[in-house]
Amino acid sequence: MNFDTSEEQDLLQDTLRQFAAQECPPNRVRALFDGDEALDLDIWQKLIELGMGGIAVPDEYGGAGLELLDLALAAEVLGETAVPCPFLGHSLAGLAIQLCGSELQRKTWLPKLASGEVLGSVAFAESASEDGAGGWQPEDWTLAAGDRLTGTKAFVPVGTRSDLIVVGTAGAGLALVEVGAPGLELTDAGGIDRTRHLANLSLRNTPCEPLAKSGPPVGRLRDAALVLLAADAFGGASKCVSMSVEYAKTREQFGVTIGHFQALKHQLANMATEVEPSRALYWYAAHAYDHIQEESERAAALAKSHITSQYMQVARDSVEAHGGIGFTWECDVQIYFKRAMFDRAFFGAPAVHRERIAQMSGW
Amino acid sequence: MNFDTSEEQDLLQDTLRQFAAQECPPNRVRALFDGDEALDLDIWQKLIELGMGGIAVPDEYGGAGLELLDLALAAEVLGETAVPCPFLGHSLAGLAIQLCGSELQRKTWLPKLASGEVLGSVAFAESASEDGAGGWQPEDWTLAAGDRLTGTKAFVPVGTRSDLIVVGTAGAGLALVEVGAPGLELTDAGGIDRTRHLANLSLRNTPCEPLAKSGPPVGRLRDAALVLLAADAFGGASKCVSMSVEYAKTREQFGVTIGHFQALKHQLANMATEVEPSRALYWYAAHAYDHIQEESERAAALAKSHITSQYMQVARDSVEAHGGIGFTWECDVQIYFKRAMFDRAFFGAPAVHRERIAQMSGW
Amino acid sequence: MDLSYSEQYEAYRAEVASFLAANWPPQGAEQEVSQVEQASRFRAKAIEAGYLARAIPKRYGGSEQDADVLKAQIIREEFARAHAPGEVAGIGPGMLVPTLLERGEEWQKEKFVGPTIRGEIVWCQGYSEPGSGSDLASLQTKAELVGDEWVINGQKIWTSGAHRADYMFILCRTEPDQPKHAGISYLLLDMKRPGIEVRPLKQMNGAADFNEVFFDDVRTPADWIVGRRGEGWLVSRTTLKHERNMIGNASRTGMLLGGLVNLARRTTRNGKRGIEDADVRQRLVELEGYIRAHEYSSYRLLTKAAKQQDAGLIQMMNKLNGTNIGHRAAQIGIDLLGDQSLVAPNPQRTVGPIEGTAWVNQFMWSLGTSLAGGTSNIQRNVIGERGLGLPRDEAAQRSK
Amino acid sequence: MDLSYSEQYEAYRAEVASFLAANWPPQGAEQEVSQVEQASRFRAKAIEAGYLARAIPKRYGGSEQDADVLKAQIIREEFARAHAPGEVAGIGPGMLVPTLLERGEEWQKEKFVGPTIRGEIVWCQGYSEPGSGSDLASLQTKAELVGDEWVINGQKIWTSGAHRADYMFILCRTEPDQPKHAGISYLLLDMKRPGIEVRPLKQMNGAADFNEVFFDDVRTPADWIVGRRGEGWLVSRTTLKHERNMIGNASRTGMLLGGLVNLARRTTRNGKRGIEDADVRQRLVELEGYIRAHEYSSYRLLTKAAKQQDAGLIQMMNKLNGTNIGHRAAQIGIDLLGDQSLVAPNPQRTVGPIEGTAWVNQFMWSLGTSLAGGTSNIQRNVIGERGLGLPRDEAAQRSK
Repeated sequence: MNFDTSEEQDLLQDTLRQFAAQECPPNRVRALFDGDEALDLDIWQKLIELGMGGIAVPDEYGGAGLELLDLALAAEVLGETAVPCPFLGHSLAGLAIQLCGSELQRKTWLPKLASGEVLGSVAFAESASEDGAGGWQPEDWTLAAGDRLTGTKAFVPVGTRSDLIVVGTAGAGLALVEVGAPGLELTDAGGIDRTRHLANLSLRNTPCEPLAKSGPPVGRLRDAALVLLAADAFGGASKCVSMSVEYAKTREQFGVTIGHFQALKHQLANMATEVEPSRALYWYAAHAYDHIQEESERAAALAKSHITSQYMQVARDSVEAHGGIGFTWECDVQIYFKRAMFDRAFFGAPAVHRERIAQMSGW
Repeated sequence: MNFDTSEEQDLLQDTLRQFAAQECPPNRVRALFDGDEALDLDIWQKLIELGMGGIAVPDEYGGAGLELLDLALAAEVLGETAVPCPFLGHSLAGLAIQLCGSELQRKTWLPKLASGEVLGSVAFAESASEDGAGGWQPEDWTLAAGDRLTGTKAFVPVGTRSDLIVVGTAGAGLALVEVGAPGLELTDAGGIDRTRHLANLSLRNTPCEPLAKSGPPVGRLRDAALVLLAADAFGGASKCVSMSVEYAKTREQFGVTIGHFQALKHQLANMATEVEPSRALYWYAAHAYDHIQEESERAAALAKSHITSQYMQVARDSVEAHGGIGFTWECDVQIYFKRAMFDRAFFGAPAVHRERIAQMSGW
Repeated sequence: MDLSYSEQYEAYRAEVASFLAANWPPQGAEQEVSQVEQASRFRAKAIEAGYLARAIPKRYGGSEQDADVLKAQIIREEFARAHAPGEVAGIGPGMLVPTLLERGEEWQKEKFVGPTIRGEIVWCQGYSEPGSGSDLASLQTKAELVGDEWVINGQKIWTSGAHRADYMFILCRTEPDQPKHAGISYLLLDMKRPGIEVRPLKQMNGAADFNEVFFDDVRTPADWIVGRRGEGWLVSRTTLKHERNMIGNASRTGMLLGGLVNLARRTTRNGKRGIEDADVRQRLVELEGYIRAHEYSSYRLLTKAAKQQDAGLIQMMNKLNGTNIGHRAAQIGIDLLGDQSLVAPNPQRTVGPIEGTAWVNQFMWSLGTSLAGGTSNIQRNVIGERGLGLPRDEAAQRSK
Repeated sequence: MDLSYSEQYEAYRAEVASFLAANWPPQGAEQEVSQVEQASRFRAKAIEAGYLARAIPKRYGGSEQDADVLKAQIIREEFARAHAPGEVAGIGPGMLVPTLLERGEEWQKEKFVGPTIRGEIVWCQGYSEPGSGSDLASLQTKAELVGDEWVINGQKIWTSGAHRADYMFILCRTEPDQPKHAGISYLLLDMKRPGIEVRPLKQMNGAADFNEVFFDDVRTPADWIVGRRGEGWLVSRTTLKHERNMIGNASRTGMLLGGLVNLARRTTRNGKRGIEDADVRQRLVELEGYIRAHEYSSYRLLTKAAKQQDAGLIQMMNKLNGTNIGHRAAQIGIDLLGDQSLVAPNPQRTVGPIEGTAWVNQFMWSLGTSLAGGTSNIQRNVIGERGLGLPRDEAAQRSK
């Protein structure tokens, strides 16, 4: 019984934190947030050099052969540091091929994804639905499968700069499309979270390569996505707490730092108490994905719905804890606020997953 | 435009407050709460002398001929002072006869109710349902109407000491039964709120007198009940706030009164901010009942669901604001806590009325 | 209790309505001039008729009517119904004018009040500073009297509309040796003076409603001071009272509910329309309870004002209540929106009911209102201390 | 990360299981004795086998095993599975014994530890006073050394189990001239001494789990003191640490969810079973998020303890978290109960899942847990100051 990260895992997180501090500190994040580029190639290349392209890709395909937990631990730090990068879509593309690809497909693509030669992403939702459910679930995809695809997909992370996109198809299937293929068009849709640009994907009779397996493995892919979003949200929520605490220790009013004021102190204590226990919730979801498969689907949905809700609330609380400055574009809180909106809505809003859990529980 | 109480109404409330301070101060309330008697005749007789038996009974039948608003203002003070008395059931019995009785029935009973010669109550719910909806609504009554009644009713306020009980019957009808009639049996069921004992009523082929009108006027009776419960809840919730504030001004810890601690100060400010605006909500509901009939049903349900929810929460907050002592039987907070449980569940829990409002809104 | 108006007032309402029928919208030749000019000419007539600028003496351009909040309410209602231009909005008429009338010199009233209430000149407010938010009295922007001019140096922040304003009323430290509250003066300043730099302050929703304003040896005449030297803190209290009233307005909260219901009708949730979901229904009605309580409380406030009585607690809670309702509504909105919250909103606030991705904007704006005009924690201090009589905060007390 | 146990530990688990199979439940003649006697005999064997009283030296009646939280956890799990008597519960073994082992005199350990861990003597705790709750160090109950005895006068409150206890460990003011924290001593007291009056303190739910205890010239021997005169505050800190651990237990919160689901299956809401209502479903899953986060965090705590590392923040939050979950569950419970909440509950706490009107009781009990062992506001101070490093509270600081 050891419910804690290993030394190697701590090292992974420390390395990423150091990387962020040196290569992408807050002023760089702000500059990228304000810029129009969906991808900073320099940062991504350095992340690739750190092995972020293939943490969970098996060794035989050039990855580190680690587990979803390790991928999630990386996601936590990226959520905490808000480093703008295509980690989410790229990781999911790799997982998709690993879970559903034939041996040939794995051999073809996984080494290229791990090495960063190819930038991957995923395209599931078919249009901006208003309810936060539409199109995130394999059973909702309607794009006809086959060797050629025609239709549209929305919310493709860093889509305009990707090389390979895993598209969800009807009947819980997946297909690969390569950017540059005839009839494929990607347009930057911007989106609320400017550290993770979203694109619209349009396909007109575009040649594609269906992945070998469909059905349950695609459900696994969804679960992995939920865990990574939960981990990102935990990192971001923790950061919101620590930013607010730091601000309370430095900002002075009435001749003392505002952290002296008990009302604010208790608000900060409540925020911390809301967030910190969730570390174990996302750890457990990742661990269940890797080792306790019968609990995996439920644990992933619970972690995603719970932690992304908390992140949103804590981001709001952080704005208030920062006073007027918290409401400005210049304050880093707004970046986390919008990452929280992304984590919350991407792959389905909390209410959707809560209802799924109720159904899984047989209620 | 005058959304405020009149001088006469202020006098009514002041008189009742003075009465409570002199005749039924907190130590008397506690003694009655701990005792086994469902009714303190002395207190009730004095309330009758103050006119509490017939505030809303028309002058021609010996009452004061005032409006539901005036009755609600009295209910607020009784809620605030927690005076154990049969005001609620008695008032509703009077309203029932006024709304649904024939001229003869009014002439027969209203003067006796106004003068206190007869103590009235109401019997609607047919058994302890678990959902808080069962039997409070006229359309849910199943007891067959006719000249004789057979069946059981639950939750009859101060039932064991009442003389005349208005019973809800199938088809949204009402019937009077007199205590002492053959086949009628009342047993004290105690209940959570020992300032308002509840009884179970059992009828076996008991002669009764159906009231002349059924249907919509019975709906009016329900609306009046909801307003009176909301008013009682507002009075009780306000008292919870003021008790907690007073405690914070006197209780010392760490060498100062605990009201110095900003966290508690803000908790108390939040409690007050939760409660005080609701005064206008119950006023409006009472005023709508009296003068804006098209809004009356909705306003009554809104006031009841909103204010009784708040009362329950504020009573919980008051326990916490009083620290350990707040959790004891000796502390008055527990009396209000249990009155809040009564107001919340009696005539239907908040969720029931919120759903009714959603339906009335055409949602 | 009576929510209708007496016969006398209904007669007054008819009078207002017939004035409006005759004068708005403009007829014939009046339609040829610009909209701004139309509004300006209409307001002149409305002032003459005693319907606008009622609290302002005639000699300063007002209509000098007896205070009557019910008449004022009737005028607001009828003007709104006719879509006619009402009182000029903004902090000039809302905050500066009452302050000048109470504390200003005669020449100041003559020079500034008329043009301000007619909308000919626009004001901004120089209060908050980067280091002085909740603790406003610690402000550091200096003004020194050099010859016959004040020389201002320092920085203000959260200055709404500074880029459009003609003048600023500004709090400056003029008596550095005095205790902090006694060292402040209330000055007036022409925004065209050299040395003023206005930088827009972008908000989290992308809009820029506020500014930073920098002062580098900015000069204003010695007699452009309201009240005496060192009295600025007291003078500003007159004004703040008005600001709090402006922010705690119940009409916007009412619109939130309608917007949410529309949103819930259009969106789906777990396979049903949002409005059919029991969770959504319960939360909407719960919100409605808060909104109606707030709305009906404004009738109480109106009645108390008409009777010239202090409304007590409920007045102090007005802003916090509005803020809380905004938060609650925003939470429901974001829960209904789902995917649409991935899309960046149009940063402009809408005037009418909020629709579609404007909810994303509202989700952020609801935080702005909790910060403007005193944070919620400051409001709670006021309610706890002045409203409930709890002991004063030691830190805040010590610094006074 | 590995939620299973290593082979070595699984072997240990098998060992424990076979011990239990051989010794519990009692067989043959053992079944003839009383249940108390059965448990007592079983515990003696378990101590001898090294499964109970592991941290206690053999010379005081323990089994003196190396600290190993995983073995301890395995023992708890296996004993619970076999329904076998585990460690004697209560504040004697939980709080007094660790304190005595750390700070007690040799003769005190010899006299008290063995009988306490075997359940032969029962303790109560004399800490809180009517005027000293959160500010415990302001306590006023006096003890004066007269000859070879302490003479105790004063009053304690919230004394759980005082009517059943054989002994009390009590904090008394013995050095009235010292600053408040330095004037306190930690004494032991035989509850059969004359001058002690125990009055049950009835709770809002009708039960009486606590007492007031009055002391009128109550005597205890001079050497029944733990630590030196004036060191009582420090001595008591050892103990309080253990109390906080005891209260923040995750297992009870897990049972709340099952109870609520059962309740939601049996009750109806707006014409459907509660469990089918979207609002109820959302709230139950939301609660489950908090419960699982709390439960899995206890694995983190266990792991940190096994590694002898400080668990930091999560440890400090344990109690507040449990309290918050209790509140949240109680709200759902009362919303599901409806009419049944008009009925007075049975004031006794149930051990298993909560059913029916026991929810009314739980609705009140959930408040009790936020008050016992430090109120939630005190917990927030600790989290804010010790956990987040925010500045200390001035009032509390000044009084130290």
